Amino acid sequence: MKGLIRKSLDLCYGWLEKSPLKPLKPLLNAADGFFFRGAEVTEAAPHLRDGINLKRMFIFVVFAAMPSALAGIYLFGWRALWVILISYVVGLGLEVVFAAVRKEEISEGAFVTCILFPLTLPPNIPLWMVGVGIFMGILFGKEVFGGTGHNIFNPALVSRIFLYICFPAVMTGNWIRPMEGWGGFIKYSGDLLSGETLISASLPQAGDAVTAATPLTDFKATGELAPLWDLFWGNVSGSLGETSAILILLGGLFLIITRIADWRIPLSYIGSFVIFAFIFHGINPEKFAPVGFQLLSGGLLFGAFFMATDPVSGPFTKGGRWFFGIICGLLTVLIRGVSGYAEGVMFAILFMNIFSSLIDELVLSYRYKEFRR
Amino acid sequence: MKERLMIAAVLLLVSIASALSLAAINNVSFPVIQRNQERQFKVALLKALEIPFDSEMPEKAYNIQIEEKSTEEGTLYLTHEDNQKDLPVTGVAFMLKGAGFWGPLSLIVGLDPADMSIRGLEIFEQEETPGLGARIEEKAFRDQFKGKQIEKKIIVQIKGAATGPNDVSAITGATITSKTLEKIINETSRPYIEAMRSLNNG
Amino acid sequence: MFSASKSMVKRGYNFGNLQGANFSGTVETLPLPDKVIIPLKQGFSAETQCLVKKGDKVRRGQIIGRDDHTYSSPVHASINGVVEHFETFMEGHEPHFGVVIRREHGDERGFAPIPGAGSPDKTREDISEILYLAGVTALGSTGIPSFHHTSDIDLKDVKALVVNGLSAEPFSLPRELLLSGKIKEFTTGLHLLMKLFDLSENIHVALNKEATVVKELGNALKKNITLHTFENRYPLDMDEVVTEITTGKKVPDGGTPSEVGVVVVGIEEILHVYDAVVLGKPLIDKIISLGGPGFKNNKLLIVAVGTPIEWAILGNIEEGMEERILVGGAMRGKPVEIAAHPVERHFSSLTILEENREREFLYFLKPGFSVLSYSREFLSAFFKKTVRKAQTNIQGESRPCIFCSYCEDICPRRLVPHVYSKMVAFGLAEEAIKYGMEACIECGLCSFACPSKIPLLENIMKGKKELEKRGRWSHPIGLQKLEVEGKL
Amino acid sequence: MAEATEKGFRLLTRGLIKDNPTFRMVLGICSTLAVSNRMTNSLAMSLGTTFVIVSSSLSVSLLRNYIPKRVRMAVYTVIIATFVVCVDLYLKAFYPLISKQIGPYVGLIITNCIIMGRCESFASGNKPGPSILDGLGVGMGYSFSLILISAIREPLGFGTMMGYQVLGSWWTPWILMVMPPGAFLVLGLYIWVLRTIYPEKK
Repeated sequence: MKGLIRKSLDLCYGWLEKSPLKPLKPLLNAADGFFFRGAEVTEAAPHLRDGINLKRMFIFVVFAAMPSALAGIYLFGWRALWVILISYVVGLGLEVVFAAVRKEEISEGAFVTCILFPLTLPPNIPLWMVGVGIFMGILFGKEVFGGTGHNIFNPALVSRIFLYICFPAVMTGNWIRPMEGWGGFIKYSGDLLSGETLISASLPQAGDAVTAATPLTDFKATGELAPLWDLFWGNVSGSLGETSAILILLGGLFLIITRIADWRIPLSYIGSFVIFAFIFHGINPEKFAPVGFQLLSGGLLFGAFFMATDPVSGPFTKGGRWFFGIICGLLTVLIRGVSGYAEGVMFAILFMNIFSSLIDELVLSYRYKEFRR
Repeated sequence: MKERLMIAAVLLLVSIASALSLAAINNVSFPVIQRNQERQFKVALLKALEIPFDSEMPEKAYNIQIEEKSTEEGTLYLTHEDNQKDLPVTGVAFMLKGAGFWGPLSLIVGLDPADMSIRGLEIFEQEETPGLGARIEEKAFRDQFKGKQIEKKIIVQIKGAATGPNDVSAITGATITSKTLEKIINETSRPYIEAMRSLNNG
Repeated sequence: MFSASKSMVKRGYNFGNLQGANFSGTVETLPLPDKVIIPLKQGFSAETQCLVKKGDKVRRGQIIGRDDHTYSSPVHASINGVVEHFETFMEGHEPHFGVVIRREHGDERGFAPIPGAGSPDKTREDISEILYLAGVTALGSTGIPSFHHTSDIDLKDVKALVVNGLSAEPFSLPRELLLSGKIKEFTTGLHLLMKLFDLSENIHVALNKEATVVKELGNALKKNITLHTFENRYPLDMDEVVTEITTGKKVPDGGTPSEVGVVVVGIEEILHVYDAVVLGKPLIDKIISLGGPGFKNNKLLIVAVGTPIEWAILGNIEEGMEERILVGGAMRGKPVEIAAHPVERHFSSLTILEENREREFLYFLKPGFSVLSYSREFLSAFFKKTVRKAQTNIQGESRPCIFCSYCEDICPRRLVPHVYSKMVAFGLAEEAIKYGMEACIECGLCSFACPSKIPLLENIMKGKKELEKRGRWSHPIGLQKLEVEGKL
Repeated sequence: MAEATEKGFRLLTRGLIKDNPTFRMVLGICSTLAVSNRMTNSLAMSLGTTFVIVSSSLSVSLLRNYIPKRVRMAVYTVIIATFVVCVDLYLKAFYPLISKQIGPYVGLIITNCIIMGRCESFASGNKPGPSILDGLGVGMGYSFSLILISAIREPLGFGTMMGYQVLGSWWTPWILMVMPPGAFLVLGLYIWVLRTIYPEKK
């Protein structure tokens, strides 16, 4: 197996050198780098290096998101698989193009973006929209800033907010109820919606899917609360990967144990969210739902564990991370309660992304004040 | 000193020239602009009351068919049977104003005085998000209001289908604009309805 | 100055059970080589005047280089033989002058004793003179002060003495092993030094927590000596750090402990003090450790000073590998360019790593039982007992920084290496001073932990050099400082 | 003569791409972002702005020897404002629908840096002829960029072109393209492409 891949790669290298397809070399390099670790050795002290590398870090985030992705497929039909697949094809394709143009190596960051983004989408989103979203998100969220490591915003959330603003009817107005029995592993839910639908009453219904509002939209419109047990297991309508609290927690814990995500951000985010939700619910229970319901519904857990912990777009100092999480929690409570939007996680995180370098600068200027003479 | 005088003189001359030319242009264009604005309002009003008119000259239909009636609460626009002012009123229209998502939102509501149901709804002025909130201008949405009872609360349903007798389906994704519209209709139409009552009684 | 002494004990990194780090307590003696190269400048010492001519017969222990007028300590011949010729060799960019001596007789271990030595009951002046003549004063990072010019600190300025018994750097000399069976010698040597420094308090001994001799030593030490034990975390064994965690005194940024009146000596140096004063033996034999995966057996070795490195490691190297020979441990060791380079008297360990250029298949999916890693993404993090592989492969690909802040977490000084690295890359080294770059002690953990494989330490050092060039910051230490002050 | 023609031609065309005020100098962005979501609005805005640039360039050029240096900015502003108000009134009188959509931004032509920039850097030191050509060139450049941007934004945002449906009913409008942030994205892409083709001289 190993030898076969090595041989075929070497063959391709030799063949590519002569062929007019030479610009595709980054792709081959990426494949080579995927299968085989680099041969570089340390050049100066320290002579030993940590075993960790970005490839492993990023692939572990994908592993952590796997339970949620599988839950999405189970709950909302295996059409979800298409959504994820399209996201990967378009996102990685764009990454390859930029790597070829910039003559850089392909960075593995897109692997993470391309799995997190589809998990934040409504299950019955038109497939072409997934492609448009990930394209715009990676282009404007990452590549225009210079690629992985230079982006200001979380590219997965940029993709989502692009769709959210462009196609609000699709992104907020139509959801399907989770499936029963064997669920989505054997069932496929059709496209619920074509671009034309103007008024929600006229939504055509297709396949086995039944329309339903998300628990948060429900609360906003009618004040009804979904049962906590359903929210915990994920038996509610919502985005592909956000409904099952238990599986998100599982993935999140995995990220924290492996030290990929800093535990401070989820803890401060969820902690401050719980505290503020409790306070505001006490003040105005009509607008602010009870804490337990709010905690388990919507994208809070997914955002706190997978989106806010993105190291590139968040602050890197410890104090900054605490602050980041706390303000994110407060903003989420406020946006959910006071604004016209039912959900506020995405806005809160993107909003705080803007300030993360400022927060870091403040923390560092305090920490190193002895050096500022 | 001389330089300063020069500056003052040039500034004065330029300003005068500018002011004079603007005044001249304004003189010419002012009546046209005013007529445009009035025509816009009159067209909306005629549409709300479902009165047919010649789109080239809406003033004609307006002058014949509409009676403006100032009351303490505001101006009511009435139409009468056979366009005779002594005959019973067949339609009433009035303008409602409120704050929309981005800017002011005003609309004209036409009523059938017999059962107080809505005859027509016209959006006169709005600055909502194009393609989203601005779709309240679309006919399919406005037509939903026809026949609804203005005295009862009109509910713009955000979630799911409109089922109740006085329910209207919201525009998907434009929750805020839809709810604002509902609020404006339900909250600001009260005085006009009172005025209509007193009109009928009197 | 930047205070972080408390957090420093908790930070850093424990390298755990490294492959090829299992030293046995026994000490072997290397046969004397056919010829030795004795550099006239070894350890903390300026170049000494050569006292021998070509063809001179020299005795083991005879002083062949001495200069009482500069900051230096005498240099001795380490074998009985004839001065064959003189040789200039490069160490870094500096030319060094060495005396080549050819051995004439067999493996003769006898030596010319230091005059006046032979018993522990000596006056301060006597101790100073004996240590100077024995060349022991050239040991330690800034030398051991005496009544001669031997250190950048004056004898009267010494306020504290720290004995560094830690060895957390991979493959560095396992100091606690030196103590087994030598407690008495150690305490005697320590008291000699205390007498020399005229200290009766502020004496600290630092030792690894797990060391077997902790209890024994604790019983042997008098009350005025404080024994500290620490976990085996790199870089606690660096002189600057050990000073801060034992005495609580802040070493100036980029400076040495001597600047705050602290002398730091290793356990091996105390033993040399004992050898010199009680046995009268000059510094001609040195205990060094041979460690790393490149050696068949890791061991402690007594080597005559001046023995070529190739002689010292001969017969102990694993065959058939591309090796990297380092003087010092695996983190801060200096690569040896010429194998004929002599073992100098301040060397304490030789490390051989394998140049690992293997392209492992699907490396990023391996469970990783034997991977050395700061993060917990490998199973080795959960199995403390497994043996970790020491590799020179960077085990990944160079990528842009993703602000994971591993370098910040692991930094013993709570600095932000990735920020400095970026600033230096943008030519803003001045700006990096405002974020504490000068407090860096160059332990190299940031480069070690970086998942993007950025050479952070290299970049920081580049930045410091740039700043020095521009005259914005300089903190010369040791001999360099003396040179700047015009004393050398 | 040929030389003069050539020079005039250069003046006229350099604003199109090489010195395009929007793409190259990133001037006059406010109105560009605001009105370029429909082609008709873009055209109206382009014509209005070009008219103001040309006529204020001409006026400034004519008056260049009489305007005192110290108050030149004030005088330019008065001149520009006069023409802007003319355009505004004209649109209000004869194109009320367009005026309603781009109304506030017509007034903001006054603050468009392109115009002030041309007056200051070119017209104040050149004869009326070249000044007109220069103003026309820059105005064309501005119009060109506006049209290019709206050529993307209108189909994507509304599915229409000049108000006519060009994309079928299957098309889902991209609301972001209707809103000013969409113009940012499109403008950024154009600048990117242009700077890649014509790299900046150093």
